[in-house]
Amino acid sequence: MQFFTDPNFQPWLIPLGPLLAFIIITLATNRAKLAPSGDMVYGGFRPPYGNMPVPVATPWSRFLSISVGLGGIIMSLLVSWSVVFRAIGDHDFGTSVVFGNSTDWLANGTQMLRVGVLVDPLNAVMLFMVPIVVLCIFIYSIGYMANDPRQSRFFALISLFAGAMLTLCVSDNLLFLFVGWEVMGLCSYLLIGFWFEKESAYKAAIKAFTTTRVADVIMLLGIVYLYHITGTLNFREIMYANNGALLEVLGNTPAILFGSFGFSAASLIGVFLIIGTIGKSAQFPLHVWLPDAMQGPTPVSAMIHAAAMVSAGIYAIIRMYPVFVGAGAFAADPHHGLFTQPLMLMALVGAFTALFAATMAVAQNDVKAVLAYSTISQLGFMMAALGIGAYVAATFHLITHAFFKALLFLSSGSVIHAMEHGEHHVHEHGHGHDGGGGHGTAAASTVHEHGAQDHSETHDAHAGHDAHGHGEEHAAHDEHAFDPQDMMNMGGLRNKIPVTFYAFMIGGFSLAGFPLITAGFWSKDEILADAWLGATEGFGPHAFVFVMLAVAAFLTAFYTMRQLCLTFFGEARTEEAAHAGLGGPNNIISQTMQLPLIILSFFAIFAGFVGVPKDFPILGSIFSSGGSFFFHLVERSVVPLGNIAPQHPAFNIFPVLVSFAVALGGLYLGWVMYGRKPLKAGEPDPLIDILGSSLHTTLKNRYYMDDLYTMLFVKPSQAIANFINVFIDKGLIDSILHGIARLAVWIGDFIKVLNLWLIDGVGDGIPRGIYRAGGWLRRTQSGRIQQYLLAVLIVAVLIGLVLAVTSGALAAPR
Amino acid sequence: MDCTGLCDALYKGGLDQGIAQFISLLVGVLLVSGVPLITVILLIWVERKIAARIQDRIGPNRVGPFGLLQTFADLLKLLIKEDITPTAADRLLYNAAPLVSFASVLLIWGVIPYTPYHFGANLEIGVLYMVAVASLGTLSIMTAGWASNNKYALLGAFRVVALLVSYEIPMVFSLLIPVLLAGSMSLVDIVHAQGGMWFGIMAPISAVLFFISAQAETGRAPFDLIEAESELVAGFNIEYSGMKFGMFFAAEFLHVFTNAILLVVFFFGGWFGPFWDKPLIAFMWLGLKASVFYFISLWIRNTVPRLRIDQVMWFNWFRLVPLSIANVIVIATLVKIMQLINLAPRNLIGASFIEMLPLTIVLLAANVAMGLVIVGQLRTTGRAVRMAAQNRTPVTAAVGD
Amino acid sequence: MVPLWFYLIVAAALFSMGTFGVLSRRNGVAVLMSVELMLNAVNINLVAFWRYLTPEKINGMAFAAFVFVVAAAEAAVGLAIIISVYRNRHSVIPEEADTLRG
Amino acid sequence: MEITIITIAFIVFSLISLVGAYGVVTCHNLFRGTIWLMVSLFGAAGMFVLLSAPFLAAVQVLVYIGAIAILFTFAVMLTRSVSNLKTRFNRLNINIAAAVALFALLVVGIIAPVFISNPNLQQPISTVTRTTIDLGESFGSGNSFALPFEVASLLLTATMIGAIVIARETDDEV
Repeated sequence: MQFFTDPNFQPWLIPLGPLLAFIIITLATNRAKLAPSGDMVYGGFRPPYGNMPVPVATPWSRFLSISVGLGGIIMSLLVSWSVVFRAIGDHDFGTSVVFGNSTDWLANGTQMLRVGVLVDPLNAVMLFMVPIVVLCIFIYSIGYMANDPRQSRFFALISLFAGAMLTLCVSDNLLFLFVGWEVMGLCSYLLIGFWFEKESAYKAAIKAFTTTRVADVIMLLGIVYLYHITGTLNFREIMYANNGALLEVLGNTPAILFGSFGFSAASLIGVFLIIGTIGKSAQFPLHVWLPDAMQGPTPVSAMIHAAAMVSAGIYAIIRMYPVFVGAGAFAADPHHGLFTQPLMLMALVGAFTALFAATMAVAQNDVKAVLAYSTISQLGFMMAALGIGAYVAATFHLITHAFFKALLFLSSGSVIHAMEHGEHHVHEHGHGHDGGGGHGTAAASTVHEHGAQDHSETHDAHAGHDAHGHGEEHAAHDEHAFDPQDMMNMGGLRNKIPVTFYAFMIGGFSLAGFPLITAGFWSKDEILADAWLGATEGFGPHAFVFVMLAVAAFLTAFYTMRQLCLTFFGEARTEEAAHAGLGGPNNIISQTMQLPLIILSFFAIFAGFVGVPKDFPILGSIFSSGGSFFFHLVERSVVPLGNIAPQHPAFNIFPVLVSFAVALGGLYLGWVMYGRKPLKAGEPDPLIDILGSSLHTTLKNRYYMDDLYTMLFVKPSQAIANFINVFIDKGLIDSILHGIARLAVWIGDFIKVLNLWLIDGVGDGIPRGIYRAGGWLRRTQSGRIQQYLLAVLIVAVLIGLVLAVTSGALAAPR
Repeated sequence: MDCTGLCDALYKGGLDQGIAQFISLLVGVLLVSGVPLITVILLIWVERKIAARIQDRIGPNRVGPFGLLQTFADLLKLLIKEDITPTAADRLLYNAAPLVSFASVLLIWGVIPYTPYHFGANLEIGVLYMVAVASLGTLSIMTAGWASNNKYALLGAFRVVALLVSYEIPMVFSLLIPVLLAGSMSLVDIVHAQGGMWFGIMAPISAVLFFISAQAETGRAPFDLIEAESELVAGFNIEYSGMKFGMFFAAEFLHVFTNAILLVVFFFGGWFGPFWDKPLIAFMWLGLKASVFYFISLWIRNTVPRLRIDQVMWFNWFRLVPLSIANVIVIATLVKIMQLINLAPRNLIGASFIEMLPLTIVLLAANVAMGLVIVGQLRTTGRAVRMAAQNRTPVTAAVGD
Repeated sequence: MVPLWFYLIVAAALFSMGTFGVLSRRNGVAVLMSVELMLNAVNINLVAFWRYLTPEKINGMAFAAFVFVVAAAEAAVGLAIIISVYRNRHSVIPEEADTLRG
Repeated sequence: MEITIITIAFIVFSLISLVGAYGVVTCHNLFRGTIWLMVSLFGAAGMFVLLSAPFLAAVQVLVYIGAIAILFTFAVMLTRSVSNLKTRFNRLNINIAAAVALFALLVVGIIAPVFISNPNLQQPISTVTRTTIDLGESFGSGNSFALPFEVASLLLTATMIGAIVIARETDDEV
């Protein structure tokens, strides 16, 4: 029992719940009935089913999967929060006290690789954030996937995803972390391609998988190299064991690659790890997969872009931060302008990505695409902050961003849901009620698995509409394709879905960093403050980062406002938008989809106040009179080795003013362009004639990065494959094979000749010999037991005689 | 080996110690085996008297008072008779058989405790010893039947061996009960263990089993198909005459009484009785009880008709053996349980009547239950046999299996 | 007590005699009896060794008891076999039961 | 070594068993052979008594003489082995030679060098021995011989069934 109460062991239990849920759901809910595809609205999309029957989860397995999945994540939520609060309650937590426990894992050669769990301040904040966000996403999924035939699979997969994320959070060594990392990669692949009937979906899935895989391989190289040098992968052993001896070693050994260019082993490993993170957190060269990942269900987008995967990349870097900063000969000191290659790389890449993605986000019309790009740019913020040594600020931003970005995605998801609802409504009105009643089964199933009998009629209607509209959709697919995610089709949703509207607004303002009251403001302000401090001391990278981030923040505020206005304000630009809605204020779908929004809104606002700088006027003395709580907590997660110790930027009015200005300015500009006189239907985006159509299309098409990659990588590899196919395979290898075959035929003929006289001769000779020998031997087989026994006895006596003689018993009886 | 009493005296007298021990042992053996040799002579007279009374005769009354000396006269007659040995007989075995037969009975007396203080040998494995030497009797009869090279004799011998070997099984199983209760195989300990309660009262069924199978061992009626005069003239001892026949005869008589004594020793408290610590009274008690059972045995012999061999075998294999096995299992389980719940004394030697009471009640109840079952079974079988007999179908069909 | 090797000598003699019987007797029953003799010799050795070398253990007696069991089983089955062989071939001479002669 | 009664008894018993054995292997008449077998086994039982294993002695008498020997006599008579014996032995000389060689090897090769010459193997190392009660407990106790005991019981059952099946008349049904 002590196992379940001792905080040293409890971390083991944290990932357990979701993983168990995954296993149980996978094994137990394999019962599905085939139903004609017309019967179901299919998640948020309409895959081209034709009339192919699809497997539909039975009500029982829906109920089971939902309950089991929720149970798993709730269990890990309870366990991890108990651990976290116990940890925070402890005063020297992080300095002298960390919770952890490890056991032997793999024996390689002489030394044993140990696997274990660890809770130090960094994990603690992750463990505070991840389970609650994931729980919200789970609850949300109940409603969002209510009509999806594969709901059980969905819950299984996100349970596995959550389990992997938690594993990554509690692991105490790099390899174990990498395991969780890879499992998350797999889950993201499966979930992005969840609606694999859609070509775009599975293509996006493959894209994400391959892109991240490239990065992961390089990261694995880094891990292997690290292990090769230090002989361990345990974080605390690497970084804190007898204050950084291993770091000294890492810093002093020149790298095997570019060692001559002043690369230390630490820097090389750092670069490798950062490349891994660039892939995982979608930084500049490898960011292309993330916008396409929007093909997955919206909860998945929230999962990947807010709570789990992208933050995992940043988390890994903060985890290994001392390695990047390095020690010994090549040691860096970002606060005094000394940079190692990895830090520089992070600063540049992060800052550039932040702005780059922001610009792209401006021109998108897809609700989720805008959020995707904003995610990329926010991650860029974090990377940049890490690059300039402000890892506490980066962590802070990681947490707040997780909250408000999850909030944004979920509310955008409910917007999409509302739009679809409206769309079905429209179709249903267009064609009356015929065939609307033939879907009792689906309705019943959904009703039962929600256990909400009292809303059955609304729900029934909903299902009916869905089904009907769905059936219609195939008929009318080509005549007009309606995209429920296009903001141009929305507008005026403020009154249709008020809860979603307020949630979206809170999240958006937080993202834009609306001053003083939103979490995003405080975290962004930290980063800017750090950057400004470096810039005032005249360090180039700091200045670069500061400028880029300021502009990016401005754009962020702008497109956030644009999104808000286009979506919620003004008049409904289409009939669908006019009838949008979550199917009634209190049906189970809207409830399960709105509850998480409320929870997350709370965090999106108040999560910021744990990190208010001490000397901020008024608020500082209110919220963190004893110094910023978050700062002091996380700072302890990295042992202050002098050059790593985060600096406490004294309150400086300029960056604050800057962040005030960019936030409010961006918001105001957005309001001016879109809010004051909202877009009418069919009216083009005013941005076009401001930017000029060419630039606008460039941005809209993501700077043609995808086409570039297609040209650079895809086409050549296809060409090479083609070449290999035609020349090498068909020409060379096949001819070789044919030659071998012909040779074999000749040899066969030869052997056949050989057979006739040699083999047959021998083959007949052997039995003949055996026959003769047998004829001679059979005389001994008299069948007379006593003769046999006599032989046995004689032999035994002889053996005994030999033994006696050899043992000298006969020679000299003593 | 200790050397006391007579051995000591001889040793003091200047004999070599080994020889002294040997002589003293020899004397002891003679004394012990003297008792049965003398009793048997009386027993023959007693038996003849009782048989005569049962058959409404007077019995021997001429020689001596009440014909007491009749046996000596017969003995004399047997001794002066001509001793015939068939020419085709196997001489050695033919002559050895009667000796072995008598010795097998006599050897049993070596372990019988006459009084708390007087017994031939207190063997650690007395019961086993007793059974073993009793099995020698089988051998002797076999030998006799075969050696006298006579087909009647051989048939008789076959019957005997079949009968005895079969009936040894229930006997041994029924002897397991006293051993199990007393926790020892020494006859002395077994008798001591019955100070509080006779085993015959605690486990009557095994007493009955032992009595029946002992009766069969002696080859007395209703099991006297060994010397079934009407079928095979006299059985295995047809060729014997003179003193050899007398030995078989004496062995048989003695065996009956020995069985009575063993029954008393195993099940009816041996020499226990009022004032048992006085040797003579103890001996008197033993003899008294023994003669009661001896009388019962004679009674049965003279009143019950002979059974057919197949009936005997069927009764043994299909009734006695299963019953005895079940009996052992039930009683062992009960005793173990009672000991676990501390209602039975761990060691029965010296246990008082009160201590023994609960165990006794439980075992008795179990025995009564089993007895009711087996009696009902036998009754139904008997009815079936009678029905079959009335329908003039061969009885064996109904009885056998 | 007499030295250990007395018993060993007697056992060895018994064993050799049994061996001789097994090897040479024409009659199957006699062969089985000789086997019994050999088993007995083994038993004597077991008990003697137990008594002289490890009297504080129980193994000697226990093994002897098991040898009894085995001997009984062997005798029963062997005799049964002999009887059935006799029934089929009207001979108890193992030398004549040589259907397996090569 | 003074002549104690033990020594006398040992000599007597060993003579009994050896003579019996000789009778077994040489007798013309198989019935006598069985008798001789019993005599020999009886001698062995006496040795068991001398070796302070009275239980084994009693079991020897009971099992061998009481059961096995009777079994043999039955077999002898059923198979009329008595009558149809022409010659007693086959390959007499070589067998005698083999047996004698075996005996010689045993005595000269093992007993003489190991046991006769070894002074501390002459007498029992202790006079206290395990009793029949210990034997019974060891048969009952799980960490001792309980399992072999059960297996032995199983073996006996199997033997009984097997013997019946083998020896029954093959022509009748069931």
